[in-house]
Amino acid sequence: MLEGQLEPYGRLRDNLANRDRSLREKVMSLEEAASLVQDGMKVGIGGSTMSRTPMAMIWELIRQRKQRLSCSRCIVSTDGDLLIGSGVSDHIVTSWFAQGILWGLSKVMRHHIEKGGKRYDEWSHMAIGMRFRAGAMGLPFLPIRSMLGSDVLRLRPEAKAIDCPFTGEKLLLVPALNPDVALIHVQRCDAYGNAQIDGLQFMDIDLAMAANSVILTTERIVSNDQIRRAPDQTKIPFFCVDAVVEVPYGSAPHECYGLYEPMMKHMNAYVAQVNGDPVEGMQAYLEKYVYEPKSWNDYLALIGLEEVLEAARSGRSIYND
Amino acid sequence: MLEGQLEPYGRLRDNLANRDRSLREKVMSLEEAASLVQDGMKVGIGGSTMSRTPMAMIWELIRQRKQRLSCSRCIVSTDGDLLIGSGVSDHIVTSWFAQGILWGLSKVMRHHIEKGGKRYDEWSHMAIGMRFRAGAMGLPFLPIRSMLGSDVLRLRPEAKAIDCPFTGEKLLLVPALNPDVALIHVQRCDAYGNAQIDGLQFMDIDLAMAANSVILTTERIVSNDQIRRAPDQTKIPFFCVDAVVEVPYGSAPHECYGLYEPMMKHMNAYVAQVNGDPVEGMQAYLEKYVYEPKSWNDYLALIGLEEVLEAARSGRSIYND
Amino acid sequence: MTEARYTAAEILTVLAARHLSDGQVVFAGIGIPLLAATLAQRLGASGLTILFEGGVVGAFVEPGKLPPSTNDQRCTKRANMVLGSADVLLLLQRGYVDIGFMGGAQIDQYGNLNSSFIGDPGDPRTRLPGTGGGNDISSLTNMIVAMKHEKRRFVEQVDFITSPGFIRGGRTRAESGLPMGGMFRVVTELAVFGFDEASRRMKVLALNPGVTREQVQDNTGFTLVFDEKTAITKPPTEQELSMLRMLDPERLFIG
Amino acid sequence: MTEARYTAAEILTVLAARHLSDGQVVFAGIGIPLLAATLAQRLGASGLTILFEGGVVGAFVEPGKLPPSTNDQRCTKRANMVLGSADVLLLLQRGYVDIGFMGGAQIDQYGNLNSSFIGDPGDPRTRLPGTGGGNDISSLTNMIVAMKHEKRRFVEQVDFITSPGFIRGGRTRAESGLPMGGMFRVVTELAVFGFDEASRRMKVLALNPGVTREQVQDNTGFTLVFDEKTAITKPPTEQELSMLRMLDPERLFIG
Repeated sequence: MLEGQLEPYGRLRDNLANRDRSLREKVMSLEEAASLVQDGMKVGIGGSTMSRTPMAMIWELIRQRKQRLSCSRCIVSTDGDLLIGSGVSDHIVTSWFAQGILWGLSKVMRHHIEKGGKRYDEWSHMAIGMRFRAGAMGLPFLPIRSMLGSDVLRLRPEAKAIDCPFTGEKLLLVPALNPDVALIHVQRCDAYGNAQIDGLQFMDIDLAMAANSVILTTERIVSNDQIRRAPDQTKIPFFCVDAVVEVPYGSAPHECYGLYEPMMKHMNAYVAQVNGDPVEGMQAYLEKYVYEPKSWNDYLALIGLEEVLEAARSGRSIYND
Repeated sequence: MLEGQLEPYGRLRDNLANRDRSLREKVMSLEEAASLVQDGMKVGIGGSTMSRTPMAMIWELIRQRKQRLSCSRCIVSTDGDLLIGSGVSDHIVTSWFAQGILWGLSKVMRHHIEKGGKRYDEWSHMAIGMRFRAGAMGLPFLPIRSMLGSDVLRLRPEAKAIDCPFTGEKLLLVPALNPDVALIHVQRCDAYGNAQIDGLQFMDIDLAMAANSVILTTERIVSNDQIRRAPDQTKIPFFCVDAVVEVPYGSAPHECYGLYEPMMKHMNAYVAQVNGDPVEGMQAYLEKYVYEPKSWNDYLALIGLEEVLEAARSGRSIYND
Repeated sequence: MTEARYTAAEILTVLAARHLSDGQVVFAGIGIPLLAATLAQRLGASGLTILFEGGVVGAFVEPGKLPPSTNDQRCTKRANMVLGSADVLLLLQRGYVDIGFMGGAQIDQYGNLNSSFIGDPGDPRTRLPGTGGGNDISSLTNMIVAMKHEKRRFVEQVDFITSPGFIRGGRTRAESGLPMGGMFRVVTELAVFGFDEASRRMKVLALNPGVTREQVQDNTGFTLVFDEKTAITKPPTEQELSMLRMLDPERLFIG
Repeated sequence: MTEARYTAAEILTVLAARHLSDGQVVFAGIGIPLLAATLAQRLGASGLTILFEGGVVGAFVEPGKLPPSTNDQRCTKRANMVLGSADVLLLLQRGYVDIGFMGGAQIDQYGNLNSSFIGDPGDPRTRLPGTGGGNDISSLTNMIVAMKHEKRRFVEQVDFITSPGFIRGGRTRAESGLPMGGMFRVVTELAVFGFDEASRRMKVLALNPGVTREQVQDNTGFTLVFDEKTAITKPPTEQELSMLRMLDPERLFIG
């Protein structure tokens, strides 16, 4: 099913009816969880820009040499560079795609989109949000009042402008986005997948409800008892989660709210290398940092203990007063 | 503007543009806050059934002899009895209206709706939620997949069935509900109106965002500093709030999550009295418990210290383990 | 039976509980449904996920602390998640729920429920409380209804369709815009009912112990379909009854 | 001026900050807008409510801790509320926001912004990052844009309308389905611009200190409208500049 094309309601319901939604433990390794992602899938990515990116899972998808993933996210940063630069993804659906404002344009994005035959479908930020939300609500679309009049809309015939049947006002209907799988990184969840998210939630809750399966990576796995003591802090319920992987520093070199800030030295070095040569530079980066390390911890060691600790110090400082 | 009729987007935006949305203190007395509610207004009521009902504010509206209020709430309980039984409201918009399952049908509701010329417009529970949500999102409608095929829909020509422009599937569009004023009771907020809600939120967040003004009653007013230390716990932002009133036990005799459970002896006595005679019984109740007390604390004293303390003991027990 | 070992509400609750199985996600209304779902959880289906309309996911209601509505804090004790009440209903629309489980005031041969009006809706004899979440639940998932069996409650055609069953039978439910779900089981103190695959009319699947076909028919306002060999339900066990009574010691819902 | 007291980015930020007033609700993008809004807050408009796209309401960014994007935790320190990123954008649609405040890569005479494509979108010379929240913000509220003044950035017609201004002028914005908001001010290191009430074309409201009409026109790719008596903006004060430099000691955004 192509991105932008709607699954009939019956199929969406059947997919869900066939999922095991029972209260069961689903802890597994990063390798096992990544193997649930199949070539050609529509993949929804949690977090935004450099925050709570499911980087460990993306890293493992690249190691497993996935292909033709169609990846959607509210705002795409280094994650998108790595996904298209590694050949794992050939299609990005988002509202903004670069490395971050500090580094100007992404040469990796430019190379692959302008000349490399990869696609970047642009929607407004709210449109992406409403597409996930429609998917989460079991609806074929949601109306919005933006994108109208712009060329962003002109390139998106998947959306439909209508006259409101109540008021006659012009509205844009954006189609639901129900990814085959969502990759979401959280601060805490239990073995069943009940997840708590501190700070910025981005579009992760709608994304989790919309997706046909969800892989959670988490900084730590806590007991179900702990979750039950504050059920109003649960943001993603266990029954939409299919895999739970404990990966401390699983968003590195990006940030995870309250735990660590972005590892900026590594980011600066990364950008210098891949923007210097978006093909060879990227290849060398992938070799050294993705393919060669024996484990995620080995990758963290390459970033360096000092930088990891400094990121943690500043990350935790949000709670210092 | 009649309930169910849509305000044009321009009017909705103008209403909001003209509100003072600055960061300012807005603490006032129950009397002052209630005086913001004008006869004939569309009033949205927070909480649900016997939980976090803004009872002190309703009590004060009755004391101020408001008239012709059109009141909407997800599920209406004793609050509805009092609103129509006192003559304050002549129109209830909800999905369910009785005192509570323990007491069978509400004779007060039956008397006034069957024979008293008062209106009860019934929508499905989700429809009420989506009407508030559409209002909160600045949209004229939201689609739903329920109510179709039922007689509930037959009595609600305000909703429109359509064929989905994407899939051809049948959908129901329910019109936005933007109350003139929302009455919401919370556990904590600051003097600006940044509100935290523990436990069940019901439809309060959408209601607050949808309404053209919001009156908060709160168990306690905390410092803005406290709010800022955990901004991800703020559920209602200050700029949609117009009045803040500190009223401990402001939901009595209903419950307030984590603080007190319903005061069941009082509820039982109330139901026996008003169901015994929905006119005279109600009048006597109002005289004794609403018109005569000098203050909300006097009303609580009539419920009785022992019952209030017992409700608090059991209310707080939710955190006992 | 020389002496009633259980009340009507008790057998209703026990039989209803037997229709739920471990691993399911059930959206339960207040009263018997809440109690029956909790009973099922305590009798082996510990992985049964109970949802409440107030906004509760994965509830484990405490014995002796039954809530007076599904919007009370008692529903949230030891729950996995608490969310907004529109959002918990949207879980039905998205498809996360296997079974909706409600009580009923009036039902007809196509499983349509009425909880809004007795008599003409324009000038009703009785204004009932209304749908609550009933309309949404019955529109969006498979339903089990537990209700008292009386002739005035089991009618040929309800005065008002609050919560749709199979509307006018056949394919009329799907044609009305409700392609998913539908009435699955009705449990009463007399029998357990299903619905014919084609006509979508109510039929007797099993008689409760000690109940005759005639008794069921006499208490029903329309002609019932009986299979050749109607099953007889096994009576409530001591374990079922004692657990149930432990859950509701004040007999709030079991009468 | 014999010697530049401030950089282009500094005067841009200071002038932009002056357009915000106490009590407003402003939706600010990363970079100069975030910095200018924070500067306004520190210079008297302490009741200015700043919203960020990551999902932040009522932010108070700390001096020296500027975030690298509006999705970073630094944006939330001492904020009044944190919510989902779709929900913070919906505040614009509902109408809670007075001013949208963004940077721009390319702008045209009707205030349309392009941050998507240089050249033909089907075969672009440069694929720019895209709209982010820009399209939503500019579609739904009144806009202030702060940007560098270069001829290639100030063009007669943008290659691609990412964030709509007044589209083709006149009433075309409203006719496109955007009845609210529109471009309000453009602030550059050379001048401050508004838009004609009828034609909706960009016009010069005030020249920055030491800047001539010719300079502005020479750096602009279309013919500008000048009022008879174009005002001269007061230069940045020492207080403005020192506060600004205190906020961005690493000169992350002020160059």
